[in-house]
Amino acid sequence: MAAPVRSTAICSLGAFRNQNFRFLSTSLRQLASGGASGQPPKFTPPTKPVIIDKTRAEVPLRRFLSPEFIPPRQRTKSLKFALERKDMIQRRSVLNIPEFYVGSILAVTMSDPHASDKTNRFVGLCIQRSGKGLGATFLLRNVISNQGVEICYELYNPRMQKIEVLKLEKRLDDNLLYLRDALPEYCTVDLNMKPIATSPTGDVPVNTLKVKMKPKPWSKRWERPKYNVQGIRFDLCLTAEKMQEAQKWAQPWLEYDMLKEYNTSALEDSIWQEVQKSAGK
Amino acid sequence: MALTYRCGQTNGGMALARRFGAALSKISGTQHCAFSVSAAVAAIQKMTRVRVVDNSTLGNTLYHRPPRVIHVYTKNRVGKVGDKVLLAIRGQKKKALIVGHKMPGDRMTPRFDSNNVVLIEENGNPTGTRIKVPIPWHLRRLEGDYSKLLAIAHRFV
Amino acid sequence: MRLSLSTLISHGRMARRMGLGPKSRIDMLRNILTGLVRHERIETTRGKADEVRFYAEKLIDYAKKGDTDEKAMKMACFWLTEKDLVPKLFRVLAPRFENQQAGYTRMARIPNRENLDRAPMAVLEYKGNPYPPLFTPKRDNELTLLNQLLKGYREEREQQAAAKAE
Amino acid sequence: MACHSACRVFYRRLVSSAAEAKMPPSELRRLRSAVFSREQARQRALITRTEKIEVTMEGPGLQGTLLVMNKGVSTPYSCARHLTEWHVNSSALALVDGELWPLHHPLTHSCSLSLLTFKESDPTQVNKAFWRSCAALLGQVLENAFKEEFTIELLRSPELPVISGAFCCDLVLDPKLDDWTPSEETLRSLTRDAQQLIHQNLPWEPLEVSPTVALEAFAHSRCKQEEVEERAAESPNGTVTLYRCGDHILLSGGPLVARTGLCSQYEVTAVHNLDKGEMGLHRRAQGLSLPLQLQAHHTIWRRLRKRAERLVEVSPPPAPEAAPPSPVAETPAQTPSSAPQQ
Repeated sequence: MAAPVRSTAICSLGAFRNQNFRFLSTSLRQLASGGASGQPPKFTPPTKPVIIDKTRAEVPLRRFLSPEFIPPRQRTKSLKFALERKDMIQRRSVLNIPEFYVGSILAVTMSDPHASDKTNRFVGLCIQRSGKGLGATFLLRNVISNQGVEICYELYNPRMQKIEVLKLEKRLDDNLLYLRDALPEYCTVDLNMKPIATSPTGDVPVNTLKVKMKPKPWSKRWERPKYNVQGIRFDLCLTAEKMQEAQKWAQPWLEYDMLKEYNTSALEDSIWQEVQKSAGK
Repeated sequence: MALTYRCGQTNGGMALARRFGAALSKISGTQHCAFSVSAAVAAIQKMTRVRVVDNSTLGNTLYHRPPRVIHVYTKNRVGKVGDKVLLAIRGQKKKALIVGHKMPGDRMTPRFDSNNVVLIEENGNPTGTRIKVPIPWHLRRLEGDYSKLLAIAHRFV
Repeated sequence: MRLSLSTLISHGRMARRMGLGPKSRIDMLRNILTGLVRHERIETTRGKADEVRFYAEKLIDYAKKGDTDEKAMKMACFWLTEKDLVPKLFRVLAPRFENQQAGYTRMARIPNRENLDRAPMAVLEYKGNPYPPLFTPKRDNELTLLNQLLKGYREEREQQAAAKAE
Repeated sequence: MACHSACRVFYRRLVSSAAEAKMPPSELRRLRSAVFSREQARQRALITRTEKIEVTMEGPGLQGTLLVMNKGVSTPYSCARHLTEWHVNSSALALVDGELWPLHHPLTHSCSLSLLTFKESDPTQVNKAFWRSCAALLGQVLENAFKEEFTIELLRSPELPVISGAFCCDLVLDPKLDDWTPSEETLRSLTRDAQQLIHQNLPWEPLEVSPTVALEAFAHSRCKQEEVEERAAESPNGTVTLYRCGDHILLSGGPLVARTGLCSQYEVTAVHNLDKGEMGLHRRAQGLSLPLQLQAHHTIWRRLRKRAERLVEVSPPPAPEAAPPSPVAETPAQTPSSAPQQ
């Protein structure tokens, strides 16, 4: 009872002025589930949801700044980044880009002039996020009829119509490109998958799944310390000697090279403020 | 299984891989090879091994030599989705159409885990009657020439 | 966020190549930095001094976090090859630069080495060391004629401003 | 008291009757210069045989330097010439056994000598001397600036501290020029005259003379004679110091710097009218200058100059300071009478 009531209250208040885009997405999702139960949203008394909303609001929403907002390590005050941020925020006011991470399962609808109904929906596991600013991309992977398919989407491409998060979770690594060399069942996603609701507060669940790999050779030598892969069961595919051998390429001093550090916390805070301010307008 | 292991040790040496390629595919028993030595970015060019994804008998019967591209009908001799190639398959020459490749193309277009081709006759009609894997939507920009081929595809991405 | 070396190169942030490889480079810089922390003023070739300088400044930044900070302690243990210097870093150098935000070191070019290689040399030091100053401090005498004139000018301005405020 | 003032009035009448024979200023200058030269020659002739004195130099980089110089002939300037060109060019004043000494004044005994520049750790004395010299230069310029038919009297000008922003020179012009006010153009031409003198790089030669000689030199100027008497009374050994710069002879209360060339930026900024005194309308010319070693950026200079244009008040402190060191009995009577004049 409480969830649909709350969501409708927020919607009636004008959810587009809400601080968090991600929050908006969850509220819409909950509205959909509420609509499924057959309740008309208009007849909710306004007093009760306010109390519930207050108690819930004590838990702060998860703060999420999309990684493409953080400029790469160069002239951080560049005009280019500022202008791109402006454009990105403008685009976000039209297109709802939810919070998602590498390892989340997404469904993306994009317009396609060649497709039958001019839209193309693809469901897949996000295995990589790259690019900064307006050119940010993410890579979705799925296995359809035993054929691995990957699509690289541009977040701010005008062809993007809708991005849905079907399952919000993180994996052990920030880059799951090794799934190309893993057994196909690890990135097989049902195309008609139903969204799984997650709470907008608290930490994002981390899936500590370790994958089994196909026999070597792989597209990259994932056992090398350079990739620092945690999510592979190396004990099944490599012997201890081989793992030892791979450690020869370790560069333990890189950890101590203070010049290669890029502390973005202060930058992140300022950009967060900027995004909040312009989104609140 | 021992064979697999030895093969993995060679770091994908070309000669050895070529010798064991057919044998391995027999062992693993899957037609779309889990084993490939061509790098992910490699383009479809001459001597690229490809996977035939329709249900024509020519493409689906096992042979000790995998089908290879022996010519690409483009200006720069690099095949992309929608380009016609000439295959050497089961000891004979056969035209085919590329319907997916490993090399990443433009953004928002799919990239496949194998180099997929569909066998076609000289007049552009497909040899098989069904395509087993998804094919990209933007192949439909060639609709006029290959409408029959697109008609037998059961899934698009 | 870490960047690969190639990115550094493409962004004009390439580190100097010295020694027999990246590991050797870091080891060399470690030894020089240890010497710098011990003696507070060292003489070395110009390229190395310039390279060590970045690390010397960053090490102070870490030392300011205090010896209870795990990362700072790890960094200090790595960069100071002689472990008796670790307390010195945290107890002497970090308090010395408490009020400073950056610019803990000073580098001065000195004539080329009299060796066969004639390598360009430099002196690198932590500021506030007990040695005689590298550069003679710039004298700005309050009593010189010009300064006296300016002082009178300022005083008059202040008086006028005060009069205007009233 | 009444008797004293009566005496003064009588004396002044006498002088003014002597000055009736209106000598043109150029003639006056020639006369004074002649007196100065004669006295200088006489003093030089007193030294019959050269005696050697030992001068120990002090200063950065000069420790242990010992110069053997001639007594009564060698000056600190000649000592500097034994050192480097830098010493010659930049030293403004000398310190002989802790006592300020004009650079062109002969040394009289074995001593320790240090040469002062404008960048000493405590340049207060040098600054004072510089300010005094600039005022003297201003007086010289003003005296030469007018046509032959106009008389001009330089009064004893108050010594201003550097911090007041300008040096000044009090003067009384010919009564015919009472309603003359200087224009910008006039000030500029005065500045140009001063610059020419600076360019000539003339030394200020000091000469210690007895008051009689000084009175002779200033026989045609009543106020100068008064000033000579005052200064002779103030000084401990009863002598006055005359300075010659070019053909201009002046009295000074303290040592002047070595040369006119030590000034680099020099500007006559204003001439203000003061009260009407006994001798006519008092005017005060003001200027601003900086030594060669301490140049100011033009924006700074413009601001300082603007400040120097305003009339500087002679603050009371200089008068009490001047009074206490003179323990002579008649000065308290004299200073009150001279103070209202200015």
